[in-house]
Amino acid sequence: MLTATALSCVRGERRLFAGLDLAVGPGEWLHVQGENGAGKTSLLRILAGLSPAAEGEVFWQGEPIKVLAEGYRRQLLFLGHHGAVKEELTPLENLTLAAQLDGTALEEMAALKALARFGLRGREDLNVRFLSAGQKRRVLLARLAVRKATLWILDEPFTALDVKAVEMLSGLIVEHVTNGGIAILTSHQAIPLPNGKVLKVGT
Amino acid sequence: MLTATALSCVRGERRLFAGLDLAVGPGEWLHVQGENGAGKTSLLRILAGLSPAAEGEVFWQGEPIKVLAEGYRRQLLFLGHHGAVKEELTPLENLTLAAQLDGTALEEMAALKALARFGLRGREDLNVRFLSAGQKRRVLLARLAVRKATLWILDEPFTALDVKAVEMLSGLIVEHVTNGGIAILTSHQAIPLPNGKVLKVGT
Amino acid sequence: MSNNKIINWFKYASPQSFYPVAGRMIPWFWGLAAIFFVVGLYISFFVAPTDFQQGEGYRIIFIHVPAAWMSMFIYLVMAFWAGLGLALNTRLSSMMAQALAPTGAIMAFLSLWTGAWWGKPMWGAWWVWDARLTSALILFFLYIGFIALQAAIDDARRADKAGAILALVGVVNVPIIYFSVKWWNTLHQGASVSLTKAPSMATTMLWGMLIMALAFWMYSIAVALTRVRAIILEREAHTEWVKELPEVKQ
Amino acid sequence: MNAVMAIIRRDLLLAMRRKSEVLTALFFFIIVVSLFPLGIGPETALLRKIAPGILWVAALLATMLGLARLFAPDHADGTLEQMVLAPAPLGLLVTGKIIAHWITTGLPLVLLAPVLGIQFDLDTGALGILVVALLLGTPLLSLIGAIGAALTLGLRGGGVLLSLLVLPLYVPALIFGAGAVEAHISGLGAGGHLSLLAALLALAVFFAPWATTAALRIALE
Amino acid sequence: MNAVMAIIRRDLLLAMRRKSEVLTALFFFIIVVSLFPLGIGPETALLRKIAPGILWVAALLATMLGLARLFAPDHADGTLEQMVLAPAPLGLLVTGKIIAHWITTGLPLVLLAPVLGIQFDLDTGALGILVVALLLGTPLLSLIGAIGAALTLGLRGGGVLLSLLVLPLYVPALIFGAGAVEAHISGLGAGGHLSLLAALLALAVFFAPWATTAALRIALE
Amino acid sequence: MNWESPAAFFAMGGYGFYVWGSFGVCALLMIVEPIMANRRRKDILRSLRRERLAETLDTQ
Ligand code: HEM
Ligand SMILES: Nc1ncnc2c1ncn2[C@@H]1O[C@H](COP(=O)(O)OP(=O)(O)OP(=O)(O)O)[C@@H](O)[C@H]1O
Ligand SMILES: Nc1ncnc2c1ncn2[C@@H]1O[C@H](COP(=O)(O)OP(=O)(O)OP(=O)(O)O)[C@@H](O)[C@H]1O
Ligand SMILES: [Mg+2]
Ligand SMILES: [Mg+2]
Repeated sequence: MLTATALSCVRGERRLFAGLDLAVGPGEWLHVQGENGAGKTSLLRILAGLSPAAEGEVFWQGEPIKVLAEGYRRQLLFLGHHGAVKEELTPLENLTLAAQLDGTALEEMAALKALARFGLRGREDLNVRFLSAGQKRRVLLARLAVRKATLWILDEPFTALDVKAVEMLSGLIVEHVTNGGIAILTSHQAIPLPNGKVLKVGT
Repeated sequence: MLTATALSCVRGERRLFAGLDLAVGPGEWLHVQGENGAGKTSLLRILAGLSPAAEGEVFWQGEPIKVLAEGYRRQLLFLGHHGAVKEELTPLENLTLAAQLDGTALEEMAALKALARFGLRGREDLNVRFLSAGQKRRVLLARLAVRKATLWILDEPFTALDVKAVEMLSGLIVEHVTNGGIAILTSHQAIPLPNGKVLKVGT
Repeated sequence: MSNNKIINWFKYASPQSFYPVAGRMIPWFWGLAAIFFVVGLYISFFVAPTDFQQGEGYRIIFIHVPAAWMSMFIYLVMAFWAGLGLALNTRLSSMMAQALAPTGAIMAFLSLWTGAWWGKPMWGAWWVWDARLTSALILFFLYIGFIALQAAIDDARRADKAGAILALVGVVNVPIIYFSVKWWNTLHQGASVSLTKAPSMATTMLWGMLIMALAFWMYSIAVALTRVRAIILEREAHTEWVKELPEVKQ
Repeated sequence: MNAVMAIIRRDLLLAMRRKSEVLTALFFFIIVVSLFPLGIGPETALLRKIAPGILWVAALLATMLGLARLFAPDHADGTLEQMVLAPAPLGLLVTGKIIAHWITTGLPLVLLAPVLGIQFDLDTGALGILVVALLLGTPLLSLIGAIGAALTLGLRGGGVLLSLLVLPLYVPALIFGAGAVEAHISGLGAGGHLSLLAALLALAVFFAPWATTAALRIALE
Repeated sequence: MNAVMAIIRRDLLLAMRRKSEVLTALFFFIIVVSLFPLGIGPETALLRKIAPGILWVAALLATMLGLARLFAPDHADGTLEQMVLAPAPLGLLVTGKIIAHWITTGLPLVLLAPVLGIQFDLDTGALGILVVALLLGTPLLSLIGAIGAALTLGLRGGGVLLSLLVLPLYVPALIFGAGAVEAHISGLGAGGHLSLLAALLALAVFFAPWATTAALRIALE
Repeated sequence: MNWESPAAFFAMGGYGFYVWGSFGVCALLMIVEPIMANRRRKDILRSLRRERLAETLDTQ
């Protein structure tokens, strides 16, 4: 259960949003909507604990995330605009290293399966720098299939993906949510996901 | 009139496409489609003369673009994955400098108008680094409203844009094409543009 | 007739036909190298008399000078092949340049190493900042730069072209560097031994050096050909003719 | 501890993949050292006198050159964000990165320094002191440098700003490091200098990872 | 010609915006120069002797430090692609960038060098020669450096590789530059050195932009 | 013939350390380099063969 009360965010002299409340529980997903520059990315970063809110507080299972710290981070998977994908490494290495950073060991077989699921069969050993825009995003998303986390925070996960990949990702999210996970995401595209809560950011 | 005959493209040991022909004339626009990694970006870069084709040749008004060189580049506007937008400069400065590079002078009024048209009113003097993902793309696209070029080659111009911006951009493209321009673009999203030719890349 | 020759030339300029040709040439060059080494070493150690000034220590000259000559010569050849590859877009010549670089670097290193091991007993110092020594050192850096640049580029074609530009810039610069260093040095030079004033060499020594130089030369060709064969295979791994090679099919 | 090892292994893998990176820091060191005789002239006595200073300044510059890339690539591609969000404490991960940095840039310098020392005609004893001093000093440089790298992360013109911040902090390492060798050459013992260097290192080991972590958090906000 | 001016103006604007960049190249120069007395010790006679060499090596390193950022930012954000596609010939645009680089890094060094020279107790005549030599030499450094920057564009570990490629090519500039000052100090005329430096500059002006352009095209393919 | 005994040959008139130091390294490099070059070819050939094998497996 992720809740936030009276969040506000200020950038420069601009107040992006104020008095924003939200609550997302297990089995729910939240679609954060808003125009370009409304403050969606800023909100997600606050929710992930990456940047502080001007006012308000974020709670996980009723405790402020600042207090939980590591306890919160263990439950969280955040994927931002940037890939966290190393261009010099292969998709396989990227996935394995990301898992090590999360403190979990990832078997090669599992990693290969996750990559194959995202249509990267045959590209496992090619440096990421050679991949197309969409393939780079797919490497990043393969982490979703591999990492066990309750709360997914995804900033524009559908960018650069082709139709097939969009479907696959939606499937993954639905699966996650029906298994009691929580997902918070932004997207300007229409997304083929049922029963989402919607949160509008900005005026 | 842009034509290409028997283009093929090889990356690593992989043949992305071969024997690809195309012809787009004034008043037409071409939607290049294909899966992630099919070779759309590679094709557009070949058409723009940025990278050489493994085989085949690209012609503008019947002449090879290699021969035309500057004559071709004057007619061309290419916008790729990367913004060519400087984070340290403001949107206004970015637009003005881009115009200077194109060898045309741009009046401040015209630049401001173009930016306003793309919803950047009030952000003209804010460094681009502070803008949101979508706003950065808008700065880039404002060049479309400013630069006079017959041939537009746009790689994923709709990424990161919200609904309003997508409409506006489509409107701009329609206007360009009906005025006898040519547009070639890629997009994984459905785009609200009428009567496009479609080119499928990849198998 | 002359037309035929051009066709032949182009035929061998393709990696596919050069690969087996190189394979057949390699043993010959090894054979020549072996012969010259045996004769050269025999002269170096058993025929050439003891130097009345330097004692037996001077025998280092029989590898030092050939290594130094080869390091300079190989750079020229390498730049030539690289430039040809850039101008005519012939893949084989770029591969040849790439294959020569490590050998050239090793020769440069050997000239530095043997020079240092000669300098210690003769001058009492492993190293002095003499013009010739310094420019040999810079030549070594140029080789390393070339190799590092090509290693840093994944795309073989881009690596070839970038390497070619560097090699050509280097060729223009090598004489400039050489003369600048020489001038820098002679303006200040104090007491260190001057090589050019060494007593005129006995003819046996000259012969020994020349034959050893031939041996080094043959050796360089043999190694470079071996390496170019490996490079051809790496670059053409996906082509049909490589898949059809007997070595691969077996 | 596992996380530290994972980070070190990862950074070493990346360094190997970028092959050139390790070798070229080394070659930078060699080349800078060789430039001085070219600028100053070939007199052996003069060169021997300034050798410790030159070797240390070059080591310092070579370390500093790689610093800009200590966190920047991880910052640019979002890996640093993921490190902040990882379960393991950021301080540990940062320590791992610093250790990897030292292994790829500091250690090679230590190993190569004697060869360059020979070119300046230093005797065996002086070479030994030089190696010991560098062995104590280069980790210090990496540790201090990491603070600077974190502070300038993502700033415009960061690379140059970084050197501006870090070089003054390097001064004590330089003075004691070069001083140790000079003291040995001029017949005074190098012990005092070396133990001061060791004390600085101990201080930095405790202090620098903490400061770096704090700076990184600020850079990411 | 218009295009060249536009590029120069643009790069200067960017440099001003990143303020720190200009200043820090300068500060790097100052700091490196000041490190040597710390590493070598305070003997005036010794320092005066090595001053020209140290000033030149420091100028060379300061120039080199900024080189990595000559084309890299434009490459990363796609501006370079746009430059290739611009109507004006790429060679002209590249020349503009090199000129802007010199104005932001070389020129400040030239202006500051006499001040630092005074610290090393050089006399007025020597200072004059130093300035003239730097005035001829720093554009040469920018020109040669541009080739290296273009060759290493977008490569892994490019920054360090760049120095490996460029430093050996800088040797003649260093020798004649530092040599001019030394020749003056030791009573020989500096004329020969300076005219060689000028000849090298002339050569580079014709040759370097061409090689740089070729390298850039290759990097972008 | 310059040498009275093998020992004299190896001593090189007192310069043995230096003479053999340079000849030794020279010989070492000239043995290692061809081996490395050959190994490079062997490696690529091995991977080519493996690939071929995989292909035949795929088609079966
Ligand atoms: C690290 C130290 C040294 C290096 C890098 C070095 C480098 C070179 C180079 C590049 C050459 C070929 C130059 C040419 O043919 O124009 C050469 C030739 C030669 N070197 Fe050295 N050298 C070193 C030390 C020595 C020492 C210590 C001696 C003898 C005391 C020596 C004696 C010679 C002689 C006699 C030649 C042949 C000269 C000639 O053919 O004109 N070198 N060395
Ligand atoms: N220093 C500043 N001064 C004024 N406004 C600022 C400043 N920094 C950021 N902003 C504004 O804050 C907003 C940041 O928005 P954010 O990145 O969260 O948007 P977003 O909803 O994710 O948009 P997008 O859909 O384009 O990704 C932008 O509107 C930007 O213009
Ligand atoms: N060295 C290489 N070896 C093998 N494959 C390569 C190499 N370099 C690039 N590729 C492949 O070439 C393709 C490049 O595709 P390109 O970027 O043109 O795709 P795209 O159609 O634009 O895709 P997207 O929709 O994701 O943007 C990718 O499939 C990539 O994996
Ligand atoms: Mg956003
Ligand atoms: Mg694409």
